[in-house]
Amino acid sequence: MSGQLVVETAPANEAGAPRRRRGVFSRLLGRPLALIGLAVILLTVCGAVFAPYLTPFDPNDQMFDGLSLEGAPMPPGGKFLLGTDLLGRDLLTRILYGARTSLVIGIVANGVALFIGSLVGITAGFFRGWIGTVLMRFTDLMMAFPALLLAICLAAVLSPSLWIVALVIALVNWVQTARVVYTETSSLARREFVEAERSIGASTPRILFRHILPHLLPTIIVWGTLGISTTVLLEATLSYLGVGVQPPTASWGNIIFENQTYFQAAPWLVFFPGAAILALALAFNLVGDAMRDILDPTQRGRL
Amino acid sequence: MAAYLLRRLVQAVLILFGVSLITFALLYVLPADPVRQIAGRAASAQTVENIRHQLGLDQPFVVQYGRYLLGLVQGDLGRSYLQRTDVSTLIAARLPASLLLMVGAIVCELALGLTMGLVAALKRGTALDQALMVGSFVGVSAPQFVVGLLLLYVFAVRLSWFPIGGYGSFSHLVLPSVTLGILGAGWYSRMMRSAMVDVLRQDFIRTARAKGLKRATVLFRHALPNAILPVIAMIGIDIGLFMSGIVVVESVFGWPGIGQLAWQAIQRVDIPIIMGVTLVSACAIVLGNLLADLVTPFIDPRIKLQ
Amino acid sequence: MTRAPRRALPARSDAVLAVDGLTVVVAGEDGPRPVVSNLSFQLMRGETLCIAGESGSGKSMTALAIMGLLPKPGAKIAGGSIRLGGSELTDLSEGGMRAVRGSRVAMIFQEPMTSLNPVLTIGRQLTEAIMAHEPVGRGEAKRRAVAALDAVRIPEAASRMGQHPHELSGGMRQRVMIAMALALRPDVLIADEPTTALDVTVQGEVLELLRDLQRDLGTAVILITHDMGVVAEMAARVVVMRHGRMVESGAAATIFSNPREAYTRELLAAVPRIGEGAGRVATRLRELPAAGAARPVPVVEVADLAVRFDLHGGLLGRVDRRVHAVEGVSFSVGDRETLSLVGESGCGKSTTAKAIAGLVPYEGDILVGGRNIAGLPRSEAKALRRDVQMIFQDPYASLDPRMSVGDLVAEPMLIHGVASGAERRERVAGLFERVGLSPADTGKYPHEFSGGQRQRICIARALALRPKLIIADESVSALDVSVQARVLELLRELQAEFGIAFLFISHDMAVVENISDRVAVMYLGQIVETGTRDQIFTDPKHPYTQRLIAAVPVPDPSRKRHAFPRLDQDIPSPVRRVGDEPARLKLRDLGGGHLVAA
Amino acid sequence: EDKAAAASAQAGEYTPDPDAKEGGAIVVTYKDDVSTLDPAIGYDWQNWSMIKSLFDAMMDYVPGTTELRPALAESYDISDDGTVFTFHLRKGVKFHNGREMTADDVKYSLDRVTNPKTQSPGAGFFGSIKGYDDVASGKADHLAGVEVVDPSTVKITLSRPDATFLHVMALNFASVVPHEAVEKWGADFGHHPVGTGAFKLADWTIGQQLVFQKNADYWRDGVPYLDKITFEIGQEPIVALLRLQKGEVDIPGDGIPPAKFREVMSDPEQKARVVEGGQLQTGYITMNVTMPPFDKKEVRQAVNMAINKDRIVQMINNRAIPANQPLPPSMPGYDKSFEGYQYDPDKAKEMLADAGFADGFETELYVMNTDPNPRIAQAIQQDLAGIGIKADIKALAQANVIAAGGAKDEAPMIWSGGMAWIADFPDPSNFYGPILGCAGATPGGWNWSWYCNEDLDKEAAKADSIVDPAKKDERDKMWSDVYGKVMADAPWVPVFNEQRFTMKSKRMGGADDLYVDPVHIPINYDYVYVTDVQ
Ligand SMILES: Nc1ncnc2c1ncn2[C@@H]1O[C@H](COP(=O)(O)OP(=O)(O)OP(=O)(O)O)[C@@H](O)[C@H]1O
Ligand SMILES: Nc1ncnc2c1ncn2[C@@H]1O[C@H](COP(=O)(O)OP(=O)(O)OP(=O)(O)O)[C@@H](O)[C@H]1O
Ligand SMILES: [Mg+2]
Ligand SMILES: [Mg+2]
Repeated sequence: MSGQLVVETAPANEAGAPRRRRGVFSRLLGRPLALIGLAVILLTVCGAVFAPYLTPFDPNDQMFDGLSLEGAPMPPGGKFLLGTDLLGRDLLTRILYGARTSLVIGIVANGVALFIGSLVGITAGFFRGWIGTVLMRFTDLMMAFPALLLAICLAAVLSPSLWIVALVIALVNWVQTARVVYTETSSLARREFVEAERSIGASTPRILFRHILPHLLPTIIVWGTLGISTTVLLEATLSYLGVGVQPPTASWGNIIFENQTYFQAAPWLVFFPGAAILALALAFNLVGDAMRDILDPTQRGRL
Repeated sequence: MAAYLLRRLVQAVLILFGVSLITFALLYVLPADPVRQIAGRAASAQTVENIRHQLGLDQPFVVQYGRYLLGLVQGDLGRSYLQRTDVSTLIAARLPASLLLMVGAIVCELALGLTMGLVAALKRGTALDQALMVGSFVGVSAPQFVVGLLLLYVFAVRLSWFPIGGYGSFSHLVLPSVTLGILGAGWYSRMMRSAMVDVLRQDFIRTARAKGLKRATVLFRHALPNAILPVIAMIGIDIGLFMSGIVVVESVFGWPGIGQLAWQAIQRVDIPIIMGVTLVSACAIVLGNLLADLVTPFIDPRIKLQ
Repeated sequence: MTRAPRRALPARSDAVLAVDGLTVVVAGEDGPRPVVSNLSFQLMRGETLCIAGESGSGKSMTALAIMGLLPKPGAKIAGGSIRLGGSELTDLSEGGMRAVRGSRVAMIFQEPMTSLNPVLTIGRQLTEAIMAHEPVGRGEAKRRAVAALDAVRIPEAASRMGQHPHELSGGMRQRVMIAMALALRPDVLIADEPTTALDVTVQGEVLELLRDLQRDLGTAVILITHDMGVVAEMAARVVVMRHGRMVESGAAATIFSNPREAYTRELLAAVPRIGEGAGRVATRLRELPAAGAARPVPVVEVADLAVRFDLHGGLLGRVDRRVHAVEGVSFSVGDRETLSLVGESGCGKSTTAKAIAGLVPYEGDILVGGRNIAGLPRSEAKALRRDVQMIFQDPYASLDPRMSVGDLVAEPMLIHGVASGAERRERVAGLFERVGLSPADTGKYPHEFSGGQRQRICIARALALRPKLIIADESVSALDVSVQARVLELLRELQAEFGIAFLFISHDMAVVENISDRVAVMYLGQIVETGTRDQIFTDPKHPYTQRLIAAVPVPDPSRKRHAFPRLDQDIPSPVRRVGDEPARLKLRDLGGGHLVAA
Repeated sequence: EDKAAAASAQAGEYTPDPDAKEGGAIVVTYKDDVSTLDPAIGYDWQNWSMIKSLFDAMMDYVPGTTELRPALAESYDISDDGTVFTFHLRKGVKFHNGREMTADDVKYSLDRVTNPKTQSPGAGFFGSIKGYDDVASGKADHLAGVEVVDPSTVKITLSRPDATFLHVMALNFASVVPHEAVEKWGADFGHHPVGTGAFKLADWTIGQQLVFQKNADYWRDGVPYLDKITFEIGQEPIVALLRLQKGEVDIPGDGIPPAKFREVMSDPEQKARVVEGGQLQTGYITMNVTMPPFDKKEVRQAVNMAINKDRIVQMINNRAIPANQPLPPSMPGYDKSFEGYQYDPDKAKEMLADAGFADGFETELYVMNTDPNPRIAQAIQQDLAGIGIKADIKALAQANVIAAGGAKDEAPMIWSGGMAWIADFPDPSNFYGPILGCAGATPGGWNWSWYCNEDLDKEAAKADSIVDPAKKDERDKMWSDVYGKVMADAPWVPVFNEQRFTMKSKRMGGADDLYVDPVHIPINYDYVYVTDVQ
């Protein structure tokens, strides 16, 4: 998309050129907060990818010295940097490996939900008529389901595995986004510049993707970042009910859920994975906020 | 108005029909046999078949669903397999508590979320704004079970300000509402902030200030009603998300609502209860949305129902 | 309260408001940038001071500085003093300012449509202003609010108190704003372009009203405007601003008759005047060859065009009412011709334009280059429509704010596959130059331009496909005179150069008079009078046309109009029940193409 | 007729606590709802002992023990061939509605519980009564084997000798109910129970609480001590414990939550209020003997040797003792000398190799999804991995695991925790029939290892036909043999026997046995008392 843009308009003079040539990414790098966010995301991804090289332990290894003689988990410090869990497994290792699951859920599943929601919302909002009606009635129907119950039923029917869980979460979570995007699209579709685009003969896909979508980005970003924690925790709930990711596969959510009753006896078991979820969500929010500002030309040069 | 209501009600009925059909179908293909649980572990195969037949569970899907619908239109939600009671009785006994909790939670999350959002919008760009943003994410990311227990431990056990769980008086309602509210507050504060930032930029706010109105008047009488619209739409959406929270929070606080009922029913595949709870929540969601839509014209007279 | 003495001494010429060396800075990309520099003026009791100047010259900033309402955190007062009566406003705290605002200095804002809170009733917004400053009860406040509405001649004031802003017309909203400002009888009233966004007829009424009120209450008024006609009509003294500085100040009569500074003269020269516009000669000249040639095929021919919008209601949401936005309009625009469509807000001008541009479904026939669009397959219709381009009413709203202007101008070519890559870029650059913008600006975004520049971007975009007809919908009404003059000049040049025909839509009769070859006057979806420009302006036959022409303020203080004739009733509504079709007007031919409704 | 039987049962009568005080009220909490108090239907953890306090059957147990004693029957006779039981009813026993209980009520109750329309999960226990099959199949309304001899005598004829029948007559399902109340409330009898028990239901707010009131007319003298018991429902165990610590609760019905166990046990003051006792429970892993590779005995034995039971016990905070046979230690017939399979992963590996699985194999381990079961499953998984078996865990809701176990080729391995066999009555036979016998190895059955050994079935039947109490030891020995042979085939890995830890408030009085009563769980409400009444 941006490649085309640059070709089209790269002017031969200097005044306009530097503005365009600086890509979104390099502009992101110019913002300290966004930089922190990017770093956290990068760190998480690296942690997930390189987990085997980062930790000497196996995530599922229930070590003998990981439990006290009375069967209590080890607190953080010493050999086990973040302590051990109730089975004597190294918590840090599990959080690193758990990032793999949680990234799939928080980013892929959440992303798919966001995508479906946006697509449905945009389509319904832009095309009134029967397509819009059918889509919105379907959204209303989906919205009428208590999300958790629907997820449980779906997951139970489809028999649990990581990708099924991701799919179920995506299937359940798109609805709210669709609703919000719908409202916004229908008001955008009535803006005069859309009419102006039509008058010069712009095709519908062009209007949708080049003109309407960019305006929806702030909303989509807000819902997307808030969705990260929500989906990660929903996965945990499903796991807890036995319709999620199966043990011993770690995910940040199920580490919390497995251990939440122990939060007084072993607070680290809840605190660290919780902090990981929070950090990831915040990081995406920081990047998202920055992206929104960067992508919104009207925000430039303002105080 | 009457026409609008009528149309919306017809729509609602259709939606509920859809919900019942989908849920029923999902539960039908669920790999668990409720009859086994009823019959108990000492039952012979014959007894099991006997019970299956009595419950009509040996019939094809269409017949089963048809019978369920027939009961439904007569207000009969069926009988719980395991509790051996009418589902409507069970739900009726627990629904008031859940509704109360829902109201409490909505009040809480609005109070908390709107305040946070308001302050963040007013202090936009400052450290306080950033802190509130982090706070809202903490609210969204914190597992409710832990939050609930923490609140319980601090405010009920240690400080004895509130009873340790239970149901009955206003003081019982506070902690569970707050626990549920903290999550919602995270969402609402984000929405409120952006809506408020938008509204505060509007010309009519400047007009209000030019009249020499008090800051509070400008904020609450002029800005808030304009900013609150997206929030109200959100409440409609929110009710659907409540069920998830209610399950956990009700169990932590021993709140006798339908969340606990649903949880137990899911564990034991008590299909009539799952159906009943789903339908009742669907009703609540549909009504909530309708209510939100009905309220908006009062807040923003430009919006006409059609 | 010292109201009585204040009114008793209108003649004393002591300054009620004194601005001295005021400097306002805003945050720019490279540090603070002054937008008002070292501005000084005095406002005497009961007088009207006009601040005039082009867009962006700092007029509004000055007003906001006086009100203590400069946008935070973007702008602040960097120096100077503002003295109101005995008190220094720049020293006051927010609380102190609050007491001053509304009760001693009131302001009417530039945007009447958005300055009222949409969710509160008129009554509420009025009474709270009164109750905020005076210790009166709700009943008393209500009584005074009704009185204020009566004073601004809102009919049935008492019952309007319960209405919301969207239930009022633009003119009425502006009057409510004035009522709100005057309810507390402030010493100073600042009116920031109170009429720019309004129809000529409504503008006339509002100005009339301000004058009356000033006479009755003795309020000193600062009137901010870029319309020299308004200045001439209202001002006792004038301050001319440019780039944040005062260029010239003095009595209105002196400024108009004997401007000292070059800029002031320029400003005055740019003002279109009925019967003596600069463009008049140019259009005349071009008319001659056209008249001599054989009658060519019109670029666009519209026959019996009707556009109706269905309104749903009733039990089943059936269509029960219709907006008869356009009801049987016929006209044609010939090669290189400019046809102006004039009429009050809501009479169907834009809708007609949209029908021609293919944006709304219509009945009747639209022929482009002699071919009827209605019967054609999609692709051919699209190709034909390339010949018709539109410049929208609001240049800002019609440009996607998230696309760079270079992309916006290149877009039509991209869509229609005209020119590719490098050539397209060259053509964009060429278009930018053609409309008087720097090709260096292609990377900027719409909000980074002034109103006039944005309008030019829209024109460049419309030109990109080299159309045969450009529909210009109120393309200059929102611009200040100097920019307006430049844009009009540009349109004329383009017409001469590319041979484009224009369908020019406007409510500003002076502008229309300057640019058109022929004029059609619309009222309630129908044409009531049409003819050549001279026929319409020198010999208007329909009373509505006459009224429109009379409403135009004349930029000459010596020819101040008095008592603009007010309409005794509101304009009838184009909304009708299904089946209740409006009667079609019959046009009578007066000869020479001059048609008028009976 | 053998009067000795009656006499011996009388011998174990309970001696009341001399310190017991009458009056007072206690609060008991539960997490899950009480579904029904209909004795023919109730089969949950929560309602089991509630029903015991509301209703009585012919027999019950000496408080705190597994020793049978007559209840509504004052005495009974057993025919020599062990097929005819004659119960002589106690006179003057009144239902809560004031009517006197008669032999007709006994017959009515037995007919009712076996009638398929009642949908009783306990109907199968009465399978040995003559005419049961006809009733179960709907051919008859009445059990032919139950006769009312006179208003205070009931004669029950069995179709085969059944040594456990007196235990069956002590089950909740055998409780005597008044027909008029059942007819009055119909399907809602479970919410309006009327029995002869020590307490009567005073109030039931669905989903919130039940209140039991002392039955002043109770036929047993001196008990109950308490005036009132309030059951508060829907309380998270952790919260219940917090409330107990604050003195708001007397008994947390769900016990000490695992998360709090160490905290409680490390505080001497709290620990003093914890009562530990055995439980008639075994946690085991089933291996589906019809699914390869578990159709090979060697593989199953290897698995038995691979599991580190000590570590699993350690992981659940030593709240259990490692097991080596199906029967729990406090069950008659438990073989103390049995050694079972010792933990020996190396040997296990070897055996696996011998069976042709040198590289191990992949399989699935089903488990119920509530803590600590998934954790235990993970520990098992790790042990299996130690000998090369890669087991995927399927943690599912209880109903789904039960369904999977009941399907012949679905679940290769199941960890029984959470759904495990807790004995219905303290008799060794109770661990065999449905869960190890051929009868349970049917689709939908509870024999999840699908182990069916006809010879053992015969031996079991033989043991159960020994009804003479004098031959009890012989019978127990026979059962020990049966279980020994089962373990030789190794369809199960017995992992541990859970210990019960009940906690009580400071003011609760009564012998410790009452708090770990093997049949009244969590406590025997009829005999406990509070010390702080005047
Ligand atoms: N919030 C702001 N932040 C920064 N600069 C601003 C802001 N508002 C206005 N300006 C700049 O201040 C200058 C003066 O603006 P002002 O609104 O006073 O113009 P004006 O004379 O009222 O013009 P118009 O006739 O278009 O209303 C302009 O250059 C404008 O770009
Ligand atoms: N989409 C629509 N649905 C219903 N009514 C409409 C619609 N668009 C325009 N109208 C109505 O049609 C009438 C003509 O509107 P139009 O925009 O053509 O007026 P106009 O002459 O351009 O006025 P202005 O000078 O204010 O631009 C108005 O009464 C307007 O309210
Ligand atoms: Mg201005
Ligand atoms: Mg218009």
